[in-house]
Amino acid sequence: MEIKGVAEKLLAGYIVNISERCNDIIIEVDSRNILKCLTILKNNENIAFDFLVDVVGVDNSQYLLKKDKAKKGEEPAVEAPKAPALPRYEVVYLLLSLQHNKRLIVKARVSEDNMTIDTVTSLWKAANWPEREVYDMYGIKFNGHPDMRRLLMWDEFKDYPLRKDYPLEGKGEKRALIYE
Amino acid sequence: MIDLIIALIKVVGIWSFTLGVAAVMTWVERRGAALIQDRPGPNRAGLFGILQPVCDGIKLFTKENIVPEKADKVLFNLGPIMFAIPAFSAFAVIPFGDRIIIGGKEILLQISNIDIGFLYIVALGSLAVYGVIIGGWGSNNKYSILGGLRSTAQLISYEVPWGLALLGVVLVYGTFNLREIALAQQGTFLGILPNWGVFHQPLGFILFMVAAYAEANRVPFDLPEAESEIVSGYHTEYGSMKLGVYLFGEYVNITTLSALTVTFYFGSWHLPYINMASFLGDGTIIYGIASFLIFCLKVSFFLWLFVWVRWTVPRFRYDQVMKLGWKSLIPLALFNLFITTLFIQIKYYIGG
Amino acid sequence: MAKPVVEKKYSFLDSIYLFEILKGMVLTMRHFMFNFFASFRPGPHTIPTTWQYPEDRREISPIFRGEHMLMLDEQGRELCVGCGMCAKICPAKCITVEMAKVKEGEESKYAGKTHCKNFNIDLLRCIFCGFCEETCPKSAIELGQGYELSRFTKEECQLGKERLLKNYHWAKKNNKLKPKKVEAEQPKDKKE
Amino acid sequence: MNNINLDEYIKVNIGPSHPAMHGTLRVIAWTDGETVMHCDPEIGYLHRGVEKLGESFTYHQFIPLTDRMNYCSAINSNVAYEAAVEKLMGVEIPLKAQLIRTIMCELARIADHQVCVGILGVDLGAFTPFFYLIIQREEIYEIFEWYNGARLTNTFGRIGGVENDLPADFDARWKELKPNLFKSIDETDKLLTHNRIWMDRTIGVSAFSPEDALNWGFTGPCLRACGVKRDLRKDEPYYQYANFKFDVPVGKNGDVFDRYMIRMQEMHESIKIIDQAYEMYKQLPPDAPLMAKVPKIIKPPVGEVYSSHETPNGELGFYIKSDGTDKPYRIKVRPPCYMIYQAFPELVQGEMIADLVACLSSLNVIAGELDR
Repeated sequence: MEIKGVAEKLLAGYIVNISERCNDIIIEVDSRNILKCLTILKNNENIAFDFLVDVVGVDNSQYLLKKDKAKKGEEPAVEAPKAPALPRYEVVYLLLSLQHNKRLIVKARVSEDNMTIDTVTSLWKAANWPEREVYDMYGIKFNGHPDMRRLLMWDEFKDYPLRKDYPLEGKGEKRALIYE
Repeated sequence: MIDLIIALIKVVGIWSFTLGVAAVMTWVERRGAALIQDRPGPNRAGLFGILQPVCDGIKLFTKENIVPEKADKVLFNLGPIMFAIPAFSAFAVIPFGDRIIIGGKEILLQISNIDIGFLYIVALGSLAVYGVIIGGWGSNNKYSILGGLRSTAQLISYEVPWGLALLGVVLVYGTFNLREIALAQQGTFLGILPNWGVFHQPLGFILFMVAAYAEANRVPFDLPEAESEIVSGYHTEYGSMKLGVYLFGEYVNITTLSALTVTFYFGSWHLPYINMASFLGDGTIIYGIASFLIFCLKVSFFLWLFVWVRWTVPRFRYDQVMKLGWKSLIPLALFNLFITTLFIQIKYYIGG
Repeated sequence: MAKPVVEKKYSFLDSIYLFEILKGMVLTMRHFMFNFFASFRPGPHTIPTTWQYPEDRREISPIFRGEHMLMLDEQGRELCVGCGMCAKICPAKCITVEMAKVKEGEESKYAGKTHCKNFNIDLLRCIFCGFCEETCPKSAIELGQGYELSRFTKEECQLGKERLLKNYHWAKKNNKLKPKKVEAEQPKDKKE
Repeated sequence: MNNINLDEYIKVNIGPSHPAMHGTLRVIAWTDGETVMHCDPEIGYLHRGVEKLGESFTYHQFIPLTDRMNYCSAINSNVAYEAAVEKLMGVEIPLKAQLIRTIMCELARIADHQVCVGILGVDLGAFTPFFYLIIQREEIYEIFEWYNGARLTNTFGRIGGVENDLPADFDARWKELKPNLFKSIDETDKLLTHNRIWMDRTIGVSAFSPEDALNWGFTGPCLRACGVKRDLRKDEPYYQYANFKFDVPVGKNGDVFDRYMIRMQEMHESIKIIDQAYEMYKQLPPDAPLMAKVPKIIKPPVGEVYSSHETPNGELGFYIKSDGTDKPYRIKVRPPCYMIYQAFPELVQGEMIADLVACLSSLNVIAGELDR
């Protein structure tokens, strides 16, 4: 596919991994280079991914671990949680080129040690709230974001609810009402 | 002494009449709105829901009377009173019928026939704004104060075209006395039309109506209580009967304005082309009642018009109201006044 | 970020306010007249779009997803075998089922070899998605036509087995069982 | 926004319970008299953790949750989600199911636009058109009810197809509904469109340039109002949309009036689509399959997918990451009004409080979809 080839050429040296599935091209780049890569993708005339659809955060700590568990299910041995080989978090940028009517998924992995990544609000204002949401839900900080506050959860909330180790029922947090 | 008793009867009668009309109007408004919008509206209390206002009244009376903690208590309580009094008082000078002569004693169907009736009405109209601004200020609420400010600006702005439009009528009939204005509207004008103010002053009538809607805070000028913007405007914090007084005052206001419209522009108690006094007999009781009924009929049409317009049009924006008032209505009203004086002068030179 | 400035161009008729407002008033008056005369009609359902609720009720769909019921077969035996499939699929986790074996001498009461000892639906949690009905291998649970779900206490919102069976009897009496099931699986019902 | 001192202005808190707020939205506005100098929308009052819940639900169990996102047009959300899972599994649903989905989606789109236009009228003080529109929406809901038994939260469709055939009386109902729909739209048009008060209130209010709109991630009617012709039904046609003839209405200024006009015209287009889809549906044999062959317990292959549909508000996308089990590893919803609402401070800056309300209604921000 043309987009795949062009993108591969443009991002030569940055790409960690490239794959295709269900007509979606998924490019993985290093989190340090994300702003550069997206700038190239946006400004290049041949592909011009000028529309940011969404920014998604993913916690990969249990990805594909469950299968092992199921196999071991019968044995009651206490399994130590396997440390995933890849960095734990993933920030996924869903891009769209209005000119060429093509979509692209760009991924960057963020490790637990350094939970920061560059913001893309300078490229698309649309990244404002989605990035705040990723921060809210996973605790990944975006360098240079104009307004890095919690979005959906309240400001005094301590945890990051979409992490896999956060229980579904919550930890019993209650919102303290503070009157002005 | 007899004069005093008669005056008292008239005051009480008109007082209860306006209250009754206002109460029925709350029902008419809800039911009319419902029928316009393809739904039945309140239809459970009494026949066709006519007892709904009674239920509403009971509800409002039995609710807890809450004064917000940080409100200015004096002003908060004063607001509704200040709003209701001018609304009721304005009715004092409006003639609601011709006269009855009993035993040689002439009873005018009007509470007080004062010569400066016009000025009295205009003055009281300006007073109504205090109830709104005091209520809005006293509530200590941002929505209330916004509503109060909007209302003040609007009422003061529309006072001017309202008064100027009425001035045209005054010029035509040459008197400030409302009864004389009403009497002067008998007969025909230019041979074919009834001698009503609306045919002398068509532009003035339109200006007056628009300004009257603004004076009464009705759609399309209901910004002071625009529900979707500032909750309820100046009466956001009010509850129980204080809210009732505000709501009631609005309908009394509407009644007064409709009565004024009829008096100034629609020939008061006169029927077109028919001189009732001549075949029912001037001063008989039946004539008095008939004139009163005709007056009521005309007023009820204008009351319905208030409802009808309300459920048809959207609401203006604050700055657009101001623009319409100052840039369109006032110049037009002045123009109307100018044309009127011109015609009167021409008529004066030709005729006399 | 400067906002684009929009020029307003109005035709003369639009710009004088009154013409369009009068047109609108004619339209609302038409509606008013129609409904005004309609409201004098006898009976509670006068204005066509409004139902005067307690007196006249609208016809609801035969496959409406309302209050649940536990089904019986044509011999009056309980169909539920207590397998717990419904409890498993329920997205709101509102169903609790307790399975028990059918005791000797009670075979005439139950259709299967097992039955549900307890069956509880928490109406406060239920979202009426209809998945339980769809997944049940015996078609033993159905969402019926009851839509008046307000209760005075929390306890009343727990639909026990008795209540669910009562719902079934009510629906059968009023002929409100779902039509497609009756045709597809229980053709004998037609004779009744 | 940074160089103005907010302390100089009145701070007005609008919402979360305010007559003009659609659901639990909150806007804190700093106003200079009536003019909004800056505002800060605060969201999250209806945050129910749909994405977290989805990770513990099976793929089928997630469908009822999508009902509760955009409750004005639940069917569109259902279908968008199902399509995403089908794309992940590589399943092509049968033609009949496609057509039923199309018909139901377009009906839901009409219902959504009716609510949006009606509420816009109510917020600007014109109550009556709301009722004319909402009465016809009831008839649409009746069709839904006869289809699968629920009116608002439909839980429409299953992964791999739809659960029921169209009800037998659909033909009669649609024939009765169509002229009424036209009539109600026409009456709204008569009451509002050329009314000078309405035009003054809407034309030029919160106008937005197409560049800004794209930069902020606008989609749907709000983007088309700015003059960008983008409709996923045309540009990335799914189901049978490529075979239907319909126009994509485009505005010019991106103001409230254009958004209103686009929604009015889209209702007409939707009626056209339903007619064509129903013609196509009638030519199919009555026993044509409704479901593709999918296993009872859905376990999509490992991988991730992003799929989006054109819902009444814009592009509703689902990013699903599967780890091969019966539960999704991660579901991310891309609600259309989320992207639109974040531009709200820019949209209303310098307008009046009354315009803030008008702008909010015209964006059709729905709290359930916004907060998820």
